[in-house]
Amino acid sequence: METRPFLEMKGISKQFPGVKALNKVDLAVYPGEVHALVGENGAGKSTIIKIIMGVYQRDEGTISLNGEEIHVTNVIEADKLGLAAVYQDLTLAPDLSIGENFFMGQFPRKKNGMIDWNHVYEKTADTLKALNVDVNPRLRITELSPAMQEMVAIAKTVHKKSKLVIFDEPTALLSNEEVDILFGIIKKLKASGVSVVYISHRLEEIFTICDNVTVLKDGQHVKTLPVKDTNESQLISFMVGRSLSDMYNIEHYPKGDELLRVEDLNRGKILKDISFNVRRGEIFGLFGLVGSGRTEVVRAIYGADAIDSGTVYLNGQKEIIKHPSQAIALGIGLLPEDRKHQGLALSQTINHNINLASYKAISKFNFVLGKKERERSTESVKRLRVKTPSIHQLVGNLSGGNQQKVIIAKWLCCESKLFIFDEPTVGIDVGAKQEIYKLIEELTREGHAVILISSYLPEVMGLADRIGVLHEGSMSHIVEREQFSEETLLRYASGL
Amino acid sequence: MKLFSKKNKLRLAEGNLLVIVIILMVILSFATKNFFTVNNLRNLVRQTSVNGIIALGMTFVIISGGIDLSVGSIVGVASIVIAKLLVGGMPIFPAIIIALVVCGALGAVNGFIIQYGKVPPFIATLGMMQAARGIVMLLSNARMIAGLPKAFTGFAQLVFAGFPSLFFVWFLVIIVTFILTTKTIFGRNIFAYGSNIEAARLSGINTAAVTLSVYTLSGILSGLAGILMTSRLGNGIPTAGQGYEMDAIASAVVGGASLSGGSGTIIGTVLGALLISLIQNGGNLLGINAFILQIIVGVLIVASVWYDQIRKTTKS
Amino acid sequence: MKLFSKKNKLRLAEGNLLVIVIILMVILSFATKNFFTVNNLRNLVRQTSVNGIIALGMTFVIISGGIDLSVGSIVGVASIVIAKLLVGGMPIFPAIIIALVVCGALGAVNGFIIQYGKVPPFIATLGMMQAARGIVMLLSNARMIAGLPKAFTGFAQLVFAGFPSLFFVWFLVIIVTFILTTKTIFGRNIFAYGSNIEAARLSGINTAAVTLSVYTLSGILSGLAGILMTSRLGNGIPTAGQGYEMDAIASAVVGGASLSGGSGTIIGTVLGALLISLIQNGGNLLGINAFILQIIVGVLIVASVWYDQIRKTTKS
Amino acid sequence: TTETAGGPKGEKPYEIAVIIKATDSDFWQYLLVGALNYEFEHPDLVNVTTYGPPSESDIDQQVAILENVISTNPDAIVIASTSSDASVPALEQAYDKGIKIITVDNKVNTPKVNSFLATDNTLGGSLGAEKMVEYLKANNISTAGKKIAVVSAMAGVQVLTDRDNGFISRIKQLIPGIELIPTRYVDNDIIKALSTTEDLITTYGSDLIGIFADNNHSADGVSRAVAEQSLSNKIIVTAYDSDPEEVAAIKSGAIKAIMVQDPYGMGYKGVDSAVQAIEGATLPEYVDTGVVIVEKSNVNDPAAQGILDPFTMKKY
Ligand SMILES: Nc1ncnc2c1ncn2[C@@H]1O[C@H](COP(=O)(O)OP(=O)(O)OP(=O)(O)O)[C@@H](O)[C@H]1O
Ligand SMILES: Nc1ncnc2c1ncn2[C@@H]1O[C@H](COP(=O)(O)OP(=O)(O)OP(=O)(O)O)[C@@H](O)[C@H]1O
Ligand SMILES: [Mg+2]
Ligand SMILES: [Mg+2]
Repeated sequence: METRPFLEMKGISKQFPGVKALNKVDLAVYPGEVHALVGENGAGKSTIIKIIMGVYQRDEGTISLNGEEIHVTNVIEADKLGLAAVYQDLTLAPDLSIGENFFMGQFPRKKNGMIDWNHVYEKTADTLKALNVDVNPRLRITELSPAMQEMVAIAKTVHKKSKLVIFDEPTALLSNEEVDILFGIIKKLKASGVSVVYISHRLEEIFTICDNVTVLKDGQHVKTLPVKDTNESQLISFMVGRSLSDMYNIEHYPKGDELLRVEDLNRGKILKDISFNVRRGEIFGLFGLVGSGRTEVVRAIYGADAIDSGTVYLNGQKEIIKHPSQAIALGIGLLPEDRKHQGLALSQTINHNINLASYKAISKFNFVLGKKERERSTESVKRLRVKTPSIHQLVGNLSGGNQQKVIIAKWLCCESKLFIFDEPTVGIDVGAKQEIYKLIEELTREGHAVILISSYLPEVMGLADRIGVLHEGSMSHIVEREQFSEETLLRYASGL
Repeated sequence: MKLFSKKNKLRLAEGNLLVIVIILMVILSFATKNFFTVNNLRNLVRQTSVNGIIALGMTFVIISGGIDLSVGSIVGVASIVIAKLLVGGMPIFPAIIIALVVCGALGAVNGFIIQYGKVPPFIATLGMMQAARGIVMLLSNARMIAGLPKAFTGFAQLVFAGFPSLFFVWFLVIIVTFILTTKTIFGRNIFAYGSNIEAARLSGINTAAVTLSVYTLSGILSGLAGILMTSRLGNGIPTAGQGYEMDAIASAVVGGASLSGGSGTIIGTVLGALLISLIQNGGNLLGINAFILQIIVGVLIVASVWYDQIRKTTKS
Repeated sequence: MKLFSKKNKLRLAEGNLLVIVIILMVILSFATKNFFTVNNLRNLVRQTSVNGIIALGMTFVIISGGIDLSVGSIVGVASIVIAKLLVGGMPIFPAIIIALVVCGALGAVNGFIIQYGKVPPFIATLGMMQAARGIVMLLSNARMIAGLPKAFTGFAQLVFAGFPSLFFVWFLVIIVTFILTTKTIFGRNIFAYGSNIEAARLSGINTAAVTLSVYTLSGILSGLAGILMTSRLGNGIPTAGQGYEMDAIASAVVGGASLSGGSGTIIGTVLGALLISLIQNGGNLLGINAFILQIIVGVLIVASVWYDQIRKTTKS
Repeated sequence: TTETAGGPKGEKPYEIAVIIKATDSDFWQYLLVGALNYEFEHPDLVNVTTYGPPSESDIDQQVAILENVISTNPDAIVIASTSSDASVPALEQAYDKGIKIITVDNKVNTPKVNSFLATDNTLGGSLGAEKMVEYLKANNISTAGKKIAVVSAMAGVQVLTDRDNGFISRIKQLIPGIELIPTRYVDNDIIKALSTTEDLITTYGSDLIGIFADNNHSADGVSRAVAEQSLSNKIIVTAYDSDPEEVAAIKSGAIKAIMVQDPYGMGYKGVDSAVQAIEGATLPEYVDTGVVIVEKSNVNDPAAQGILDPFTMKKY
């Protein structure tokens, strides 16, 4: 490793109205180094990235590249200096093709000044192929799965041949296969002397590919140290300020009667003869590769999508669920995978979102009992420890983990008996994750049932009592806890 | 009371507008000798109430993330239908009910097309704006309908306790819509729907019912405005309401409603409607050239929204 | 040829509309004896070109996720400005340039207010619609301006190679805007901006420049339409263009542009504008009652968008 | 070369197209009654088809309609052209094709017209001024230092401008020291006319002694405001056109005199002239259809009924 860092930030501070997002933070990244940045939700990781890229301007501090101080005021300048970033929120234009997104802002021109479309699509196809991403560059972003969108965003950034590449939570939406592809890419970058900044809430990833790690807490620099000199629990205690016990160590309670039984669920080519049951007090995991149909299974049960055939029994009673309202009335709650687009009314208050699905219970003649509404919200906010100054805060202003808690609170208010969690911990910090796990534990203790979908294998394996493995729309295997092993599950998921 | 800070902030947003309205009123009181007279204030209220009522219906539509361009034509429908019925000898009360039902039905058709045809609200209601006006013209032969009973035309002239009757109707609509938006499940659902329709659906809200009901409500309130206008003018007027959609939308948006849905308040819209009338009334009292006044109206609408944006960003 | 699937799908979307337009033309050819005559087709093209040009400017605005309600008033500005200049003795060419610059500047003001005032496009351009009309009335004293030179008024009557001159201007605008939207960086930036403004910004696109330029372009094209209309009508007309915003928006949306931004095509808008003229033209040839025709226009606008939605959902 | 038309030229019944300025007002509907009555009386002689744009500001739409009508090759066209220049090229083309052209209401700047039937709007306006002065005297209203207002339906419409100018120049002659309040425009909306008049009364109080309203919609609003405040004998209102509300106002005294044209006659005589032209007669270049002044004294005359409401003469 060279002695002079490629990027050096000293004493960086950034104030947002009401929030000191960064307070005198230092960061140094050397050529060929993969530098991890970790911290709780809202610690200021994304803010640092945006300051490097010139999206935000720092209030104080210095940034230098190769020892030379720089003042980047916009993304174009950053690009010219060889800086590139994959941002946390997908920053693709959904109506445009992959190729256009690749070249957005810097289209190649023909001699006559027009865009060279052939070049755009050929180059994009080449890049994608080189990165092992198999997709037609003329497809529009809306036609891609979220994971594929993330891969496109990654490919778009990486192909620029920058000197510093920043990844802000790239794996949140990815499954193992794509994570492997990404790690391959990062290794190549490192080998060619590029500096990499890597942000993730999945700590074991840090130990797989990073050289050094910087921990942030509440906008302040806590520690920078080589990865080999530390371990997960130490990192967690730096991040959270206390040590957490084993993440997945939850109590498994005795199972009660069968609550849900699904028989021969079919929907086009997406779901084929799905059958399984869930008992009270049980955590039923659904595992599969991206696009295997896990989300579709629970949406079908929930009445969010129409099904071709199949029967659903609740408490042994046959039920026909055609609209989410019926599912809710039967005591089913769904925490959807895409919380921004499906889970929350972002421009509304916490108070409104928490009560959204259960106004009937706190109203008289359709008039909402405002006091009860607020009491319930206040209680939920306390119970789930949602970090907010007020229940009248807009949900859009909360950090990801706290948004997730608001959705859970919504279903707690419905007195649901079956909770469906579709990717509940995406983008959530370890502390919040553990709180959600504890909550799941608590739900099962009270005799509720949980269906848990996660692309993150350790999570499903750690929590579930049984796991149904999906492959291309059919549930080939249901594995008991005793038989859990990464290898078996992945094998089943790949259809082998 | 930290828990309530957000609520106060909301009040502040309307407060901005209230400040603008009050400043304008104070200026007018000094600049003209007649602004601050009982008579003129009464006129002001009367002049605002028709647009005021339509704008309240529009507020629901806008909160739901839609837009309703057909309100003006529906005002015309109400005017002709009630006039035809009354002239045909029907008693006042059933005639009013039928006119409101017809207008509500036209609104429901808007909602139906938007919900089931997946036609964008702008286009669905633009089509209705054309079609409903055509129907009005066809029904009335493009002619005014005279000979309405005195009992009906007298209503708009009444003054109770110093306030014109139209004001009471408007006030009643304000109260009802205020309660609907702030106190009922229906109101909560519209906000959720406008903010994120998919999240609303997955939370068990019947989104089709919301779509149908906001447009129906807008139709009914436009109908009510049309009936009041007919009472005031004493005739069924086929051209009634032309161009009113713009005033109604402007009132709601100046009042803080966002065309992307999920926000808007009744009080804001009331103030927005008042502001627009106030500019017109003030301009007339000051004897400003009609064309310059038109320019001022345009500039002030933009300026008030701009000012509100500035306040918003510096506040948060 | 898997690579081209997307492109073909796009063509299909416009194809739907093309099918509708062709069916309507065939019906009219059989139903009337005069539809399929050189003269009538010439009229049709001439009647479409003014709205056609405005709608193309509107298409850029809509692709960017905005809306421009001020186009009609800007048509009026162009008409009065060029008439005043020509009557004042200025040669034709510089007069045209000045009129276009004025209209472009008004469009730029729209863009400025939207970009820097963060005022929603609906409100910013609604204000401009009012203000610009006021300016027109003030400039012209609300009177028609007569006495334009024959060289100017004659232009719109010219026929080259069987096509009316207006058609050539429209055609030129079609070509230029088509190239802009499909082949240039400027055009693609507008799509990116309309689809996801944050993504566009982070990709280094100058979003302020995009905002300013789409509204300026819309202003310039409205100005061009206003100049052509003035040549055709032989007078500077202060009320010129009233209500044109609705036709232009309808043309673009019927042509497949989405009001939420990020999509829209030039060919689609051209077909949309043609469809709207065609209904009007056919209605006149068939001697349909004006009110029934108005109803038909409304219904057909909705129906064509509905049909397109059905095709879209059954296709995918 | 004059093409020979495709239709049954010279064979009965003759195809006659009647194009009005706007479909949205009683006045133009009256014209159609005249034309259609003629058809009813002479079923074997003529076949009348009627056309018109929605509003008088839609000048180019009227030109488009005219062009489309020419495509259908009628034997004659009776047109009330909104603009004196815009329709010239199309009319000349039609004339050259052998279609007979009868213009009514508004003179068109071309000699290629078979006959022109109209009222002199400027003259009508000046009659309004004379009547106002007469009633001011009759009510012992002093004019010294007082003010008179003009409430116009719309800015930028030629005939209205003519009426207003006729009124203004005559009233200045008759009462030399009189102050004219800047003209108010009300978008042809009765309720806006009403509000505007209320504001005028608030502002000028007893200084306001007369109001001239230049069409039926503006007159309806003005008379209602005056009647509501019981100022019928303090503010003298004279106006143009007739509709049921204006007639009622004449009877109640809220309007003192209305200048009524003879749209029925224009329609009836227009078609009749067309028939004569087709049959080869030479027609007078200009026929004055006259203005009738209707006041309380003659409003109940049987002779006035047909003029006030031509629908009473409707035969079909
Ligand atoms: N544009 C903004 N305006 C106001 N506050 C902001 C803005 N962006 C970030 N913040 C606040 O700054 C703090 C740091 O946010 P940042 O996005 O950097 O956190 P993070 O570490 O990336 O968290 P996460 O893990 O959830 O992505 C948070 O409190 C956040 O609410
Ligand atoms: N918006 C969409 N458009 C087209 N196809 C889709 C869409 N969403 C899902 N699919 C397809 O439906 C199938 C099942 O998808 P589903 O989302 O249920 O998978 P999943 O196992 O939940 O994976 P993920 O990790 O993406 O949530 C896949 O073939 C996927 O490609
Ligand atoms: Mg972040
Ligand atoms: Mg999924």
